[in-house]
Amino acid sequence: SSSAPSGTSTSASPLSISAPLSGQLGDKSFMDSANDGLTRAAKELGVKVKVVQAGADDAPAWERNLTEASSSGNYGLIVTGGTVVASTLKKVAKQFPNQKYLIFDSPSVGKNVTGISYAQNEGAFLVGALSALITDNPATFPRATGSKKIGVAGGMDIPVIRDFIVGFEQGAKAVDPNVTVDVRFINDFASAQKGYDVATAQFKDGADVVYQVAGAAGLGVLQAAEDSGRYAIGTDSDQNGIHPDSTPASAIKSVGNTVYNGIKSFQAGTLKFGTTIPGDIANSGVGIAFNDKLVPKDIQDKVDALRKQVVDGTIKVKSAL
Amino acid sequence: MSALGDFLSLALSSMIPILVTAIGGMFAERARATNIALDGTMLISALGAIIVGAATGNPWLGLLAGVISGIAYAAILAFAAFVLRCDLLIAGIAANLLATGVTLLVVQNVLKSTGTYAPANVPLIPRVSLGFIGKIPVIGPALSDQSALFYVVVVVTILGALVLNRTRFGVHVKAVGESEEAAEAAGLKPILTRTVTLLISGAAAGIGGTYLSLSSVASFNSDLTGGLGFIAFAAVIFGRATPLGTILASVLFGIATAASIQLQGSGVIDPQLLHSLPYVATVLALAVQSIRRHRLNRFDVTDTSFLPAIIPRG
Amino acid sequence: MDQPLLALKGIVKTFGPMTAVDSVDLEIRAGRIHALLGENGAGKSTLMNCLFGLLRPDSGSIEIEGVAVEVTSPKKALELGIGMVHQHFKLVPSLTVAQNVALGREPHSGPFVKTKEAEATVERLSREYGLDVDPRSRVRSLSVGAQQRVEILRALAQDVRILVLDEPTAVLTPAETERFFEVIKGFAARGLAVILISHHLSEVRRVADEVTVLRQGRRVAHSAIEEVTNTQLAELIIGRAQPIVSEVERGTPGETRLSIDGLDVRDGRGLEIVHAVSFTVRAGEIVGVLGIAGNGQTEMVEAITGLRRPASGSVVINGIETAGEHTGLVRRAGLGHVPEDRNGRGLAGYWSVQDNISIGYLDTPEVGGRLTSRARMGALARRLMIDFDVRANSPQQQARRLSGGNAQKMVLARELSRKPDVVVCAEPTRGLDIAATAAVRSRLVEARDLGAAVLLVSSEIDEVTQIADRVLVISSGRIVAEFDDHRPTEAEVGRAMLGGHE
Amino acid sequence: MTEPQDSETATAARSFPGLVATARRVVPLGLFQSMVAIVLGIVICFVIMLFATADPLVAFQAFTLGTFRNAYSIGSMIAIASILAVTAFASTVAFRAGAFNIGTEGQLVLGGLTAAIIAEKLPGPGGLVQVIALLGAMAAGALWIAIPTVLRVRYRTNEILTTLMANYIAADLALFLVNQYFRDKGSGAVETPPLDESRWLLQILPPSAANIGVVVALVLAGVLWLWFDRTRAGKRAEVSGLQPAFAEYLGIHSVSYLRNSMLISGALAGLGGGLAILGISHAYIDGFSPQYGFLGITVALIGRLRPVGVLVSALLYASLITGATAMQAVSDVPYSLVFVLQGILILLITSQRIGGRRTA
Ligand SMILES: Nc1ncnc2c1ncn2[C@@H]1O[C@H](COP(=O)(O)OP(=O)(O)OP(=O)(O)O)[C@@H](O)[C@H]1O
Ligand SMILES: Nc1ncnc2c1ncn2[C@@H]1O[C@H](COP(=O)(O)OP(=O)(O)OP(=O)(O)O)[C@@H](O)[C@H]1O
Ligand SMILES: [Mg+2]
Ligand SMILES: [Mg+2]
Repeated sequence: SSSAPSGTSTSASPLSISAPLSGQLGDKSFMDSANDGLTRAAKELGVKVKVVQAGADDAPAWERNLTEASSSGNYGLIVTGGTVVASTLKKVAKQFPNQKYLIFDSPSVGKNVTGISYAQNEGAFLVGALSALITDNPATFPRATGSKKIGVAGGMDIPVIRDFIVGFEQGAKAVDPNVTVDVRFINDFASAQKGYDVATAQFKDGADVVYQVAGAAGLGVLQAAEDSGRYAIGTDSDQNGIHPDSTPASAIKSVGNTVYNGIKSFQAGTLKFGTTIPGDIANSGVGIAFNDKLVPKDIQDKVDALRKQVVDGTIKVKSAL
Repeated sequence: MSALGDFLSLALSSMIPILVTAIGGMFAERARATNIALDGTMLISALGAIIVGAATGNPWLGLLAGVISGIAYAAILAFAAFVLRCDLLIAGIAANLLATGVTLLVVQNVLKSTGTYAPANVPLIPRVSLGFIGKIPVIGPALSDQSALFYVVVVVTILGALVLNRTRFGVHVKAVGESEEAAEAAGLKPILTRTVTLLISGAAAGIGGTYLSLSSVASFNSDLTGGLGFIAFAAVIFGRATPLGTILASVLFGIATAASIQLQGSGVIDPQLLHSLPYVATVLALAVQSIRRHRLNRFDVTDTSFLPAIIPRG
Repeated sequence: MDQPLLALKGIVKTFGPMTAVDSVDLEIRAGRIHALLGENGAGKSTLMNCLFGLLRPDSGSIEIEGVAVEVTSPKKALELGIGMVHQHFKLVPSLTVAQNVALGREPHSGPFVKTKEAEATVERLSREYGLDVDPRSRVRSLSVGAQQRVEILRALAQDVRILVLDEPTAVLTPAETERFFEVIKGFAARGLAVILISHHLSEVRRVADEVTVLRQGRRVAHSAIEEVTNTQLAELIIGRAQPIVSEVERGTPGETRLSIDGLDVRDGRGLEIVHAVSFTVRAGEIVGVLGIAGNGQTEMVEAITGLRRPASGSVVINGIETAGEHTGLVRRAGLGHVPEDRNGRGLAGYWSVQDNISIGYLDTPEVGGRLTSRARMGALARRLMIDFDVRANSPQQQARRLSGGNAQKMVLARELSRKPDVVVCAEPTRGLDIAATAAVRSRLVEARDLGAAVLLVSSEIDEVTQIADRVLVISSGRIVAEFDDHRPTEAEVGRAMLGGHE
Repeated sequence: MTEPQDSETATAARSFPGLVATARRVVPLGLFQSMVAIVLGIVICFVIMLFATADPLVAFQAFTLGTFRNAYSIGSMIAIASILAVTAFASTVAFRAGAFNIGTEGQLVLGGLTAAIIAEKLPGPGGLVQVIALLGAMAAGALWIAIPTVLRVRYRTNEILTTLMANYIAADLALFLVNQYFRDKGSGAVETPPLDESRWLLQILPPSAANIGVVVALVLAGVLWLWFDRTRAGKRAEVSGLQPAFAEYLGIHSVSYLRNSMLISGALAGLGGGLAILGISHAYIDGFSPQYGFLGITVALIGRLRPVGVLVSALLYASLITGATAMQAVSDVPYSLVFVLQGILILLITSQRIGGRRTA
């Protein structure tokens, strides 16, 4: 095959980055968020970035694109991401030991790979706690009925989504052990209509709050809360503005920032390969964004108290992974 | 009792896009112009609907655009089949691929939106609250607050049944599908009839597509249909391309989908397996149906043939 | 002489390299019945399809009352007052009689069909012309004769001036034929021009006023019917002196090869359609089963040949009980079968002649063995094509491109050349011309003389009375008469066939 | 236009409803016609690129020739082509027997899963385990089509529908099984643990994915050619699919050919899954199949259900896929254009009008 590239970027020519992704942009989640980070890096750090998309269900294409970029030898750093691509990258990275890689949403998978992982369960823990507070305080939250029932609408029953759910349930129970969590799956990350139907069913069954972890299908969940007169919680990025009356908060995964920071430290020569950068509550890799209009200060404080307990290790959030 | 009503409400709303698309597909199937590009057509018209709906601020214009883009897309299929003379099935497969590509291209390069196009503040097709009818047990919760498209679909369905069984066009469709030669000898133009049925299926899929992108949530991406078009196609075949059969098949799908959502709440069965419920139900119902028919015909051991395009023999 | 109502001038129609119709002229007058004769493949149907707009002629013109017209489609033909009853019915099985008759011209208010009105039209016409059908029944459930009547009604329903009847009597019973001729004489009397295609000279003589003969796509004769004799016509049709049909000797029967005992058969709907039929066929004899179509013959043959499981009774071939067994076993027991449904069962239209012949030989050393050889299959096909006078361009020609007679000879070649002990053939000459019919019949006699037991199931009286050694008459699924000691006359069997109907 | 013999067939169908086979007949295209179609298709692609990108020449060159620019892409192309050929053979076997098995995707997914599990769990020498895993994949594929087969053969249940539904069920079932029992606990994705290298099919052009699966495809093509064109049983199977009523009349047990062909079809689809797992993705990964099964249907039809035709169309289709990869790497042509181009090419290549005779 082709000659192995040199991994060292000389400061003479600008750094070139290739980003073969394991899906298409537009999931309004980590792909889009990562893309923001990459774009910002291109703008602010003067690097050249080439994003290559692929089908979200086309594993062989991820491998082709990764190998294509690696074997070209034109790129100082290759950025990819999504848990699903980790095993593929592991294979490829071994073949090109001199190429450097940055993978987000996964631990490092090789000596020449830096991983960035997110503790999505911790973010979910916080919104779980908030949800329990909402259903317990119908006086403060006029759309709640006090049914002590909350729900999660997951995209598919896959490990990452389970990780969200575990954290969410733990957070809710931490506030009130009597709250029940109604977990349902849309079996689809794309169809907002299906998300709407599933969430509507949950609301009709009494849920006061539904937390969406369903990509684009989650837009349907948010809309269902608006139409059913209840609450929904957004995911990954701040979705509070879409339906400001029914979305009290979003769980945040700041993929863009961490990717940007990763590139920045690579440029500075400080990025450590073979290691994983954790993104958790402690370093704001994950977090919660409140809709101040809906969530009064005292409730926010209660959630924040829990956050501190997670940070200082008093509470250990369970993980499904 | 309200639980039952809620369940029916869910079943109805799951059924809407399937039923209307299937009713259109029924015409094409009946004329032996099998349209397996229903899924792609839904996708194209979902996009057409949301673009126009967002641009004009009028969801009904969106619906119109959805229907028109469905028709236009079906016209492409008809062109491929009857002018380029591609095999209709292959052309259908190609049309489905093309739909994915075209919608992605439009969303990314024209609408400058990454993947999912979800414009803010788009007025949606209204929901109809039924006033006092909503108070009637079971029926009330089932019917009230359905999308206005539900009533459109009901009308389209009745119209479809009427057209197929009562009008000249319906007779012509059946004649063309069953015996092209007989139709030709009677002065009909089979290709024209088939083209029209394809366009009808496009228009109906247009309503189905609009339901997906403009009735509950204004959002679009190229995986939006989640294979609903294929389910509609299945409903056509399952219903043996008759109006009643197609309606029943769509109802079955609606109920099974609703059940797969509602039973998740009980948490006894794995959600993944529950998701298969509509498909398993179809296979079971189909098996029961053919075993019963087999019983009736059990004296006839000679019939080993089958008809790919479904012509009802009853 | 007055102007002809319809004139075809120099019509040419080619299919690829072959010229099916070669500059044919034809003049048709109002009030007359014009017979169009010719062997299978002479181009009769092709010419008529050109007239009816189903085919576009390569050259030539069509004039109606002296005005040149373009018949671009059947619709156009109908508008011009040309109606056609096709050799192969063109009906939609799942629609009702009224829907079929009105197809394309339904009475309507707005988009809706006025079903009542359509049915009334059919009722009126069927009374007027004595064509008895129920407008509400579905065509699928009708007998062939009734389907024929529907075809005619359809042509009549639209004030046609020119009516083309392509072999309309091929599937009719003698009584139906009789009535049918009354009807078309009535048409002529009302001033319609009728074109009648038929292979039965006696019929033609009875109704036609003038005849045109086609041979290999060319017009070879045209005259008033009185001016030609049947012998002359036959010579014109086949292009040479007609072979004298010598009286077929009766065979000398040997041991029993096929014996049927108490056979009951149900049809597709589960109704018993053959009741307690018993008979035997011995080596070296032809047993004819004669009956009007639709009296259970089809199901009986299917039961004997393994295509249908009998409800009860036994079928013994060469001493092996085969009732209810698969066709494979029945064939291995020694059966050769010439099926009634030639194109559906007897051959694969999309296969070559070679494949159609050699598929019957796969288990013989001649082409068989697990691996087949094209060369040996080709050699076999060529040999049998010569032996059985199958005329095709080459062994590679698609079977569906063969004329009816040649297709049937191909089936015979496959079935008889293996010298089966028992031959079952059903309606072996349906739709065949004079020459082909004679050839098929002599093949059957030859097979008998070589020692085969032949069961001939037919609805043609002359066929059975000519070559069968014993005749059984079947009616409503029962054997109602048996002639063992002599060949019955047409009158004798005619009475028996009708007798069963009482 | 009317064809006299056809109408007789139709008459027969009328008097004996359902007796006449209406198996899908695919008309063979001439070589010239195919060439014209491909050239025309490529020209149209270029025209589209003119509008879609700033550097159409670069993109166009990469799309059409990119596959052949280095050993790696050629290898990828071969790897994809061999899977496509195998799944297309699966479709071919079924279609020729008159069974419209459109469930190859589901059979492939379960075949792949089975192969992954066997290869992971079974101890023993690599080569032997690979063979067992592939056999297991075939068994799984055959098993997954067994119910549609029984229903079709015994009760004449429409197999188009049952196999279509079986696809969805298979996807759910695979997800369920992997999640519950076989998941790689160290990964957040739905995937089984990566296979040991001894389980990988021998690679013939490393680092590309090309592997000895291509030999399997070639051998299969040979076997199928022999079977269709040179064996007695193949002849019988053909007539059973083309015209069952004729087959039954000839004493051929058409139903048993139908049954066997469906099972073989399922097994081949399963084999395709096994090859994809052991040869390309080296673990069961959710999404290991970019619709190989469905693409196989298209490839089979484009290849006109002939073994050699299928091989050629598999190569063609695979080079469309790898060409698209190359195109994305060098230009800013949007990913979505690939689908558009594929769709248009399929339409043109299968058109019987383009390059053919004008008349019907
Ligand atoms: N569509 C077609 N393509 C090719 N050849 C055809 C076609 N239609 C008819 N032929 C051929 O043209 C010739 C004339 O056929 P035609 O059906 O007109 O004969 P015919 O006189 O009606 O015979 P029959 O008495 O059997 O009805 C035959 O050799 C037939 O095989
Ligand atoms: N492709 C196939 N599809 C279905 N069934 C097949 C196929 N190939 C073979 N068979 C079955 O295997 C049997 C054995 O095939 P083989 O070629 O040995 O037939 P044969 O020995 O000629 O048959 P017979 O014993 O009936 O003459 C066939 O009868 C058939 O039932
Ligand atoms: Mg004729
Ligand atoms: Mg054998």
